[in-house]
Order: sequence, then structure tokens, then C-alpha cells
Amino acid sequence: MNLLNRIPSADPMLDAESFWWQPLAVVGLKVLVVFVIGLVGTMFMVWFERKIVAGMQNRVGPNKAGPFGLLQTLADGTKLFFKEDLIPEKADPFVFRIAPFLAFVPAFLVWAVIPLGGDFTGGRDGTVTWFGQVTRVQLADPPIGVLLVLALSSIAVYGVMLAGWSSGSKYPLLGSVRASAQMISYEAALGLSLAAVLMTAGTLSTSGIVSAQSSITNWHLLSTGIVPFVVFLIAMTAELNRPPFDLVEAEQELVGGFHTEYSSIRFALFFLAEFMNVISMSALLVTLFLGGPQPLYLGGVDIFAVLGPFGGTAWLLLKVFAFLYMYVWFRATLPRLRYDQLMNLGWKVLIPISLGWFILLAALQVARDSDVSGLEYALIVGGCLVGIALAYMLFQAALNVARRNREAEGAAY
Amino acid sequence: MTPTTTWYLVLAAILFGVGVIGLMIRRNPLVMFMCIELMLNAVNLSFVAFARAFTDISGQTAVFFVMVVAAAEVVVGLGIIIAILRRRPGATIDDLAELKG
Amino acid sequence: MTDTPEAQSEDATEEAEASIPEPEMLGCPMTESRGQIVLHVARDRYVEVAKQLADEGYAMCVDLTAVDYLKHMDRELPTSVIGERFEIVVNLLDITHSRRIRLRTQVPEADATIATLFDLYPGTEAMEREVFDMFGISFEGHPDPSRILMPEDWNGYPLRKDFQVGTIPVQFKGAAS
Amino acid sequence: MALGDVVNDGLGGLSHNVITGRLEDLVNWSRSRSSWPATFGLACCAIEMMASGAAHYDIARFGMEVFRASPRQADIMIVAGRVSQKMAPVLRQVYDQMMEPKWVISMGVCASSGGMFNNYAIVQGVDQIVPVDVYAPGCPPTPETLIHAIETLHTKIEQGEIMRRRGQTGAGASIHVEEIPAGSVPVLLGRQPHD
Amino acid sequence: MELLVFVLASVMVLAGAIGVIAYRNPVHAALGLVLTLFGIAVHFVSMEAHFLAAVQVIVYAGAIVVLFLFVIMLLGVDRAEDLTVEPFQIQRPLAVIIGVAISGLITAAVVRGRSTLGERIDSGVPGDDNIRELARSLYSDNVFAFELTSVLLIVAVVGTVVLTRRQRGGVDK
Amino acid sequence: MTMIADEGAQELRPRSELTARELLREVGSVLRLSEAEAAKLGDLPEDPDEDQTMIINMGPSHPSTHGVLRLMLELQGETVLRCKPIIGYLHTGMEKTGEQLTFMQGGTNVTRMDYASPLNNELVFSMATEKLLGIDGDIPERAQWMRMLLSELNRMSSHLLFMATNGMDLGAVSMMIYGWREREEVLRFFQKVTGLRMNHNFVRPGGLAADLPPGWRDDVLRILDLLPERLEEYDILMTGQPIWRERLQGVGVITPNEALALGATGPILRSTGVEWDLRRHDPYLRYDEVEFDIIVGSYGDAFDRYAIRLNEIRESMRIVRQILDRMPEGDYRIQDKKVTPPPRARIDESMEALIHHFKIFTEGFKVPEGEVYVAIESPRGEIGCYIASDGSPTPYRMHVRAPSFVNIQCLPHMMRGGLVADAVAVISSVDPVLGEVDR
Repeated sequence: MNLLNRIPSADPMLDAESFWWQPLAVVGLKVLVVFVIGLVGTMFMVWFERKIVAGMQNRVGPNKAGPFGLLQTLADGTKLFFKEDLIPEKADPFVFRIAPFLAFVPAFLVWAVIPLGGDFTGGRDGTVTWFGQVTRVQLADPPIGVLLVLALSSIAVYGVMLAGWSSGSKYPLLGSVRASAQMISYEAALGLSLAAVLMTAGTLSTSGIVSAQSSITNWHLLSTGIVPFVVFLIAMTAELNRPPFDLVEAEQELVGGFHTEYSSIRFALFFLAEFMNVISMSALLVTLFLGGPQPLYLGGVDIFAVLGPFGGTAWLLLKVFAFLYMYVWFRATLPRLRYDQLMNLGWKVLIPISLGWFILLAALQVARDSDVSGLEYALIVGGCLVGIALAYMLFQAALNVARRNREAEGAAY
Repeated sequence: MTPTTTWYLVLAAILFGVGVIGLMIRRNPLVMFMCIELMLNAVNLSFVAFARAFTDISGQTAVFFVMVVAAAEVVVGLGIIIAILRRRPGATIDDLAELKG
Repeated sequence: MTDTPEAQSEDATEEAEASIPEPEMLGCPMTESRGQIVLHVARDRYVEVAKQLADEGYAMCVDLTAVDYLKHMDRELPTSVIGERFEIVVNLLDITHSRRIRLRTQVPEADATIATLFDLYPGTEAMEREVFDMFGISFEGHPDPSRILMPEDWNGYPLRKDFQVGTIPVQFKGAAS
Repeated sequence: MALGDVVNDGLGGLSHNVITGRLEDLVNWSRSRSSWPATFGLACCAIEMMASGAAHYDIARFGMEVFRASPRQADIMIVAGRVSQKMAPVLRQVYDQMMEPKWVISMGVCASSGGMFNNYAIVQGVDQIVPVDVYAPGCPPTPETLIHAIETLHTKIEQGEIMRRRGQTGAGASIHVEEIPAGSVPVLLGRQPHD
Repeated sequence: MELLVFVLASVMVLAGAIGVIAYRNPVHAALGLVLTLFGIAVHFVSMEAHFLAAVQVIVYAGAIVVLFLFVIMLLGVDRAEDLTVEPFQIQRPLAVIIGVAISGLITAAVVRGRSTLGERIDSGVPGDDNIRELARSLYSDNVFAFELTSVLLIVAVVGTVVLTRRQRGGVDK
Repeated sequence: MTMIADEGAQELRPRSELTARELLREVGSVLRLSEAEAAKLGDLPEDPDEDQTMIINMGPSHPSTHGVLRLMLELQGETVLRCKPIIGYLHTGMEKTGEQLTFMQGGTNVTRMDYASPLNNELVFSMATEKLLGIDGDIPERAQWMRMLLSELNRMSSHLLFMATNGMDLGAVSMMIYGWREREEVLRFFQKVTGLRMNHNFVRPGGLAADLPPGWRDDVLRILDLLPERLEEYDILMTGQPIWRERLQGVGVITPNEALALGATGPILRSTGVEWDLRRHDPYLRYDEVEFDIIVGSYGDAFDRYAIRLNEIRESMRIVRQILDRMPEGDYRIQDKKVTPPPRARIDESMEALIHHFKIFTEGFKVPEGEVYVAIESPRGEIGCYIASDGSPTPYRMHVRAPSFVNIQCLPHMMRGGLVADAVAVISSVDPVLGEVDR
């Protein structure tokens, strides 16, 4: 057992028996590319958001730092880096120190399993050949790729939670309790809508999911019937603490939320993590529902075909970009939800909907597998719909009863 | 030298022992719960090790069930702790004796 | 104010008119100031009169303030009213008939207290606290008789006429919050 | 360049060479391009301060639209409006909570000198409590005036030395404010009221 | 390489476990538990149980320990426990003895019986196949148990809600 | 006072018979706790008991408290049980300063109280002074209409400011910028007329400081043409927005009786369904000659207050259009030598005019003895000015009845039972201007 045998174990495509430096070079190159894309993307995202919001508000936006203000993020970062750092007296020093890293590292790691490009044209499986190595344009392709993302996003809670707790002051604590409740609640809806995709694709690997979406009708956006996509989008926005779900940082209510006491480079890490998360989760959304690097044939033409091997990457970036713009749009227009409304939306709307839809999809899948006739198929669908409708009515009735009980118990508060 | 199944089992044994010690010396109900989790994890580890040793997936299946049961147990246990700590702040495990009714 | 000859002559005419009974309302002398009705209420009938007015429809107490007449102890007042240093001025409003009335109550310096209107008009809470803060007149029965505008440990009552307007050095006492 | 200098003064003890000189320029540039203000609106001037963030004036051009509610993350405190005796300790506390390097703009005459309110309630100049870098005149200063003040401050930042604390350069945060024990009788200076 | 992974992960596991029982502050203890859980997840990966590794992180680190932390913060019971006070003098040494004895016994049993286990059999089912096989096992052989766990979970949820419900109209969460 | 010992009925009286004080005590939404006591309670609850509540301080430098309002909130979880507004962080001693300034200078002082609608402050002070002087019936027509024009434009700018801050407090960041954008148009007109964007000191006893500049009509028309479509944008962005409605509807409810008892005026009183607007019910200037509607709500919640202000902008625009049609020619100030300084041109020619000018601006004019209370409708409610004069050129006592100061007492009643996020919406919907609260 040598070193080389294990390094690419996450990437079974790499054949370790060939020259030793080639797999190493491939892996190193990938790590470098992912790291650079992550950082530059985040830098660009911060600038992009400020510029677009400014545009939507009839303002100019940053334009003094570098051409078009492009270096604004660099200025922010450098400034924060050279600012005085402080650990509050009441804080728990150890936890206070590690919390920003707990928020930052998972945000970065998500990139490892996102297929960043590759050749998916004409039903190919997205492999490319570098240094004589057949590989995917993806840092690692573990068989449980999607679960890894879920695991990372559940770890990201720690950064927020511990940051608020360790600050030893009231507003951050309130912020972190809010944050953890919110993230846990929406994780369920996120997972359920994800399950719909996994069932349709029949695999947990991200590259497998992309390969399964070979044409636009196969895109999970359509093949799972839009609903999981919408649920995933909303739950993801909540998971990212982006407006209109940014209660955690609700400046008007909780000053700065969990990072109120943070300054200097630690604050910069939270700041970076937030934007990094926005990009990486958008990329995940694109991977899961919109075919990732799969090209979109407009009138039978792949407009990025001219880019050759980078066509897939261009498609991915374009799709991600659309979602980034949408997030900025959300921020510029939507008012913030209230805490109880947020919880209601998560528990009483999104989870039941995604659960019901998942059951429906599962029934269809079973029907398709057991090769039933058209009439039976329709019956199954109808039965499912009736069942879901009944369950929904029962659920609503239960909610009403609960509310009435609560009011009867004393609506003092 | 590669680790064999024995190694994993020994590690699991030590982890289990640590869990036992923690369970006995700590008095904070929350920390005691964590010690129980440690012991469960030791068992999980050994299950997976056995599963690989015998090339039988049922070991992993068992781990799956252990996890689900652990989740349920933690939920109920924390519920009880919340209910008690709300009424008697700073309660230690000895105060749980009132559960005997 | 009454040093001038005109004022003295006004006094004389007032004495001459003393035979004509002064206008009254609810047993209080009533005067008119620039077309606005003013009731001069005795301190012990203050709440009672306010209650009667409230029953008459003056549902809202728009304003409650005070004046320190330290330099004008001999100001012009109805004959039955003895001028004191402080005066509480209350403006009531009747929104159904769109009419206003003003109450003026004399409060002596030696015993700068008066009953609170909080029972009738809860909206006077902040106003009475302000008067307490600025003039040092305390309101009996007020639920929260404390300073409202100045820091809690402030000395003196700024709107009294013997409180100098002048600046004072920063009283920096460390943050309170 | 003696080692002792470095030990005593940190990087400030180094005679500037290409690397440290460029670094200083970079840091000063970044500080001036990204000076986040703390939200500290008090009175009329706060309205104009917010107006300067709006569409017509847009201080976002200087990267300044990031009004931080938490003083820990802010670089500039814009004291916008009159500071009362009751507010003074709070203001000082917020200033103390800000991290170095930090700057203060005193916006408007009330903050700068008490303005027309020469009376018992108003602190006659916020520089009695915190060190002020730039005074913006006007009552209230128009957004243009505020932007001019900000640009003046930016020039100041760009010429500043990064490693020297303000205490050493004389503009220091180490300003000592004498504390008067609570409950003391106010000393009346100022003019007497009219008779 | 595998040795290195084993050693590092084992150090994580044991350091975390000792942290759990030694830290006075419950939050720190919970962080120790997280460390242990990660170590175990690494072991799972190196034993080709990818799915379980992911579930370990998601369920244990992402839900159970977060729940612990949540309760600690919500109740404000994060004051450090005084470990020096011990009502039963005998309990501590006894605990150590029992713990060491249990570990020792199991270790002895394992070492004695290692011939039955045999040496490492490197035919673990990798990748997707592992997940498929696990799924087949869950949904065919153990489908009854699987359904039972769902009942168990529902009972747990309902029970907890009943347990923690405030008597008078509580805060609507 | 003697009380006859009467046992009376022992059973509980029905709620309707309770005095207002008993009612409030029963409801108990105001936190009666001094700061010292609050400090003693400490930060976090020692015993997380079931009934344990947490005291939390919002402000004075908190982003959503509109300056320096400080709220002491008693929270259970995130539910607000009781609260106590703590004010005075912007106390400026204006009433004391007002006693030092002549009636001529007084405008500079009062204009800085409600800095969102300075012209209304000047107007009420000038009207009180005029009433004391006895010249309130002689103000020229053009001055009256000009005052109305400025007052209504100021109402628009103030309500636009509310739109901006309300949007900001609820997290609609763009709305904030839009509000400022439109307000800037009005301010530009003010700057042209008065020379200043805020704190104009333009309305003075006897009339105004200057006539309208040439081309003013086009400027006003430009604003009137611009605003309606922008207001429709607001409707799309906020009024029809489900999240916006969710956040505001049913939040911060106050009943008409509570509002009356607490002395609340303006949009707060109107949101409860009470039709009370001084412009209609106690007309001043020439408001009885223009047509406009009083916007009244029905639920008394934050959404009603928002909608009232939004529609009042539209009503103000209607009034302004009528003013444009009817603006008479004539003098912009009373030609009373006692009060009015001589025109600039005459100062160069005549020595007497110069002396007269000098005397008016140094010594001021003497105002006859007496006391008067004048109230007008400011964007926040009834702003009143109580002046007691002793015949000298300075007021003996100058008191301003500030609408925000009284309205802010509604906060505890509106917040009770809401969440912290609601508290923010409630503060915003009351629209307090702290300069006016603390004076």
C-alpha cells in the first residue's frame, strides 16, 4: 500500500498504476483551480452584489477602488486584515477563535464535489484527459457526493452557533439560537427535496447526477416536476441566511447577529464564508436541477461549443451567475420575514409539500418499474393525489385545532 | 503494517471504557448523555469492523439502526432534561431520582 | 410687570369692575386669552374639575406643562386666584365638538406637589414626568415619578428660572447601558 | 537598521525599504477605500448623513455604504448631531468599542462646538469626549459637505502611518477625559440668563 | 498510508472522548464529542462504509450534537461544572477501575480471538455498491425493523413535544 | 379630603367601569423598572425558570430606534411582555434656549425640533407669536397660501422619509433608497426657496422670510408629475407584497379608546378609525378652502399607519395642486413696522430703515403680555406651541407640545405580545423623531 494508492481513492477514475507524478499533478492542479475559483469568485460576488444592488437603487456603487470598483473586496479584506483584533472579556477564547474557521472551511469544501466542467456533450460522461490521465473536472467524486454536501452544510451550523455563544453577550446569543433553529428546520426540507432528485437520478454521486441530465427534458428541474426545485431554492436561501431569511444578522433587530462581537480577520472569514456559501450552493443547485455543465441547445446549437473543452465550465458559470443575480435581486426587493413566519413556512409549508411530492414521485417510480398499463398508472397517480390531499386537509385541521387551543389557553401572549 | 480488524476492535473497547468512566464520574445530565453517545459509537465502530471482517453488510445495517435509535433516545432524553431543568435550574443527575415518582 | 403706569391703571379698572361677577365655569374663575378659554382651577379641585371636564367630552389631554413665574409673582390673575410661583397648564381637547379648554393651577414653591391626572388621562404620564424633571414639581400618585429627559442622577431643575442656562463641563460618568 | 529598533517599535522602527513602503501604501489605500462608518446618527445631521448614502450622493462610491451596526466592525464614527450630557457616556462607550485604527468625523456645528445650543444639556464640542479627526461645518452640513469631509479624511488616512498608534502621533485615542463623580452639583459657567 | 489514517483518526477519537469526560464546560464537552464523531467517520471511510460515514456526520454531528448545544444555550446551563466536588468518595476510583476493567476484558477477548477474525480481508464493497447493498439489506431482510424505527421516531417526537410543552400558553415557535 | 368608609360592592366591576389607570395596570404593558433595578437584575437570567424573563436593552445607539431612543424590553423567549421607552438622549434644552432668543430668532430654535418637518415647527411658533401680537387676522393671503404650500410639501417629504425608514426597518433595503430619492426632489425645491435643505427658519412671525423664487411653479409641477408613478412603484414593492403585509398587518394594534386616552394624534389616532385632522376640524391657514380627504384606518395596526401615510402623500399632492391654482399675488409678509424688517433696498437709502432693521434683529420686537396655545397638524400629529409672554422681546416660557413625545407612550401598548421583530416594526410605524421627543 503506497501513498499513491490512497490519494485518488475518492476519485476512482484515476489509475494509480501509471507514472507517479501524473495523478499527483492532476490532483494538485484541481485543488489549485478550485481554490482560486472559490476565492476569486467570492471576491467577485461581493463586488457584484454591491454593484447590482446599487444599480437597482439608482446609485453608482463602488467605483473608486480599482477600475469600476473591482478591487473593492480586496480593499475591504486588506483593511480588515490589518485591523485590531479583540477577544471580548466575557468570551470563551478557544471557541471564539475557532468559530470563524468552522464557518469558513465547510463553505470551501463544498466545491470539492461540484462538477466544474467537462465534456457532457452528446451523452458523454464528462471525463477529460489531462496529462494522459482520464479524469473528471471535479476535485473528488466520492460515491456519496451529495451526502457530503449535506454533511458539510450541517457542520456549517457550528460556526454560527458557537460564534454567538462564545461572544458572551446577549444579542449574539439570540442571533445564534435563531440561526441554529432556522438552519436545522430548513435542513429537513432541503433533504426531502434533495431526495426527490436522488431517487430520479438513482445515484448519490454528483457527476452521476449530472450525467443523468443529458437533455433538457431530463433536467431534474422538469423530471421531478419543478416543486422540489422551488422547495430546494427557498430552503437553500434560508440555509444561507440570505434575504428575505436573513434574520440571523437582522441588523435592525439584533445589531449584527452572531458576529456582533467579531472584528478584524475573524469577521472577514464570516463575511467570506457567507458569500462563498452563496456561490457554492448555487453551483450545487445548478448541478442538481439544471444539469450542471450540461449544455443547453438553443435551436440545436451549443453556443459555448467554440470554447472546446471549457464549454461545460462556461455553461456552469452562466447558470450559477443567473442564480447569483437572483439572490441579489431578493436582497434588493424583499422585506425580511419574521421569526415565527419563517418557522411556519419551514415546518408547515415546505416540509409537508416536499414530503407529499416525494411520496408521489416514489409511487410513480414504482409504477414505472413494475410496468403497469396506462389506466393503472392513472389510478395510481389519482390515488396518490387523493391521499396527499387528504393528508394535507388533516394537517390543516390539526393546525387549526392547535391554534384554537392556544388561543383558548389564554392569548395573553 | 496495516491496521487489522483487531486494531479497530481494541480502539472500540477503549472508547467504550472511556464512555463508562465518563458516565460514572460526571453529574451533569447533558454530559452523561454525551458519554452514552460515546459508548454507542464504540459499538458502531466494532459493528462496521465486523461487517468488513466477515464481508457481511448486516453489520452496517445494525449501525444504521443504532443511529436511528440514538437519535430518538437523545430527543426524548433532552426533552426530559429540559422539563426538569426548567423547574429546577442547575439540577444534577441525582435530582432525576424524582422520576421514580 | 405691574411697575408701569398702564398696568397700575389696569389694576384700578379691575377694582372698579369687581362689582361685576367674574365669569365662572364649574366653580372656577374663567378668563379668555386671545380667544381661548382658560379655567383657573384651585389646586385641591384640580382632579375633580378635570374629571368633570372629561365627562363633558374633553376626552384627550393634549398637553400638560408648567411655567415658573418666579419673576412675575404679581402677574394678572382673576381676583379670587392668588398667584404662586409655579403654574401647571393643562390643555384639554374635545374631539367630538372640536373645542379646547385650558386649565391653569397655581402650585406654591414651598409645597411643589399636585395630584396626578394619570387616572383620568394615562397620556399625561410622560408629560408629568417631564414637568417633574424640568421644574421639580412632584405629582402625587404618579406610577413612575422619575426623571425622563435628564440623566437620573442629575442635580437641579433646568427650566426653573433660577437655573442658569450656561454650559457645564461634561459630566462623564462612564456608560450606563 | 538596528535590531533594537525593531524590538522597540515593531515595523515602525524599520527604515522603509521597498517592501515595507509598498505595504504601507497598500494598507493605507485599503483603509481609505473601505472605511466603514458606524451607525451613530443623533439628530438632524443623521438625516443628512443617511441622505448622503442615498441615490443622489451615494457614498457607496467610496465603499462606504456598509454602515455597521456593531462598533467592532466599524472604522469611522460619524458623530452626526448634538451630543447631550446623557448621551456622552454612550458615545464614548461606542468609541471605546471600536477597534483601532479608528477615525471620528464631527458632523455639524452642534457636534463640533455645541452650535446654537449653548446650554446646560449639550456637550459643547464632541472633542471633549473623543478625539476628532475632521470637523464638517454646517447646520446641518449638506451631503456635499459631508463627502468633502470624508474625502479630507481619506487623504489623511492615506498619508498616515500604519504601525504607529494614535497616541504616538498625537491624534490619540488615549485622550484622557476627567470623570466627575456622579451627583456633584453642576458648575455653572456660561452666561447668565436675561433678566 | 492506511496506518497513518488509522493513527490520526484514533487520536481524534480518543482525544475527543477524553475531552468529553474531562472538560468542565458542557459546550467544550460537546465539541470533544464532535471530534470523536469525526474520527469515527474517518474510520468508517477507511473501512469503505461511505454511506455510514456521511450519515454519521449528518445525524450525529449535524443533528444530535447541535441539539445538545441548542439545549445548553437555550437553558443557559453552560456554567462550568465543579468537578472537584464529589459526594461519593468511592465513586471516582471505582469508575476508573470499572472502565479500565471493561476495556481490558474486551481487549483481551478480542486479542485472544483474533485468529477467528483472521487477517484483513480486503474485499469490502466499494462505492455505489456499498450503498446498494445496504439498501437491499435494509429494505428486504430488515424491512420490518426499518418500519419499526419510523414508529419509534414518531413516538419520540410526540413524546418530546408533550414533555416540553408549557402548561400555560407558551411561546409559539 | 375625607372619604366615607363605605364597604361597597365586593364583586369585580365590569371592565367598562374601570378607570383608565386601572385598565392600564391590568393590562400592564409598561415596564416600571428603574435603570438601577434593571442593572441589578443583571444580564442573563440566573435561573432559567419557566416564568423567567429577560430584560434587554435596545438602544440608545441601535440601528432601528430612529436615532437615540432606548427601549428596555422584558422578553420571554422572543416575546415582548413589557417595555419602557427611555428618552432624553437627545435632550437639547430647547425650551430653555427658547427663553433666551427673541421672537424673531425663535424660529431657528424650534425648527430643529422635528427635523423631518421643520417648516411645520416654524409655522406653529409663528402662529402662536402672531396670536400673541394680535395680528393673526392680518397676515396677507399670499403668505397664508405660501405657508400652506410649504407645509404640505414638507408633509410629503416627511412621509417619504417614513417610507424609507419603515422599509429599512423591515429589511426592504431598496425602499429606503427610493424614499430618500423622492424626498431629495422636495428638498431641492426647499433649497431653492429657502436656501437650505433643512432647518430653514423661513416661516417667521408676520409672514415668511422671502417670496417664492421665479420658476417655482414649474419646480412644484415637476415634483407633482414625478411622484404619482413612484408611489405606484411603492405599491408594487410594498403594499401588495405578501411578506410586507404579513409583517405589518395585525402588528402593533391599538384601539381608539387607548389612543385617545394616551393622547396619541396624527396617523396613529387616525389608524384606529377616529377621524381627527386639525386641518379639517380646526382649520388654520386656508385649509377650509381646499378639498382633501382625511385618510382613516380601521384596524389600528402598523399596516394602517403605513397606508395612511402613503395615501396622505397623495392627498397632499392634491392640496398642492389646488394651491398652485389659487396662489394669489400680493405681499409675502405683513407690512407692520413693528414686526417686519424693512425691505433690503430701503436700508441702503434710509438711515431710519437701517436703525429699524438693526433694532428688529438685535433687540427684537416686544410682544404683549399673555399666554396662548396654538396647534396645527404636523405629519406626526398635533404639534402645539404654548407661549407665555411677559411683554419683553423674548418669550417668558416657550413650550412645544411635540406629537412624537406623546405618541411614543403608545409603544408599550402596541408591542405587548409581539416578537422582537414586531417591536422594530412598531417603533417604525409610530415614526418618532427623537429631536422632537427630547427637545
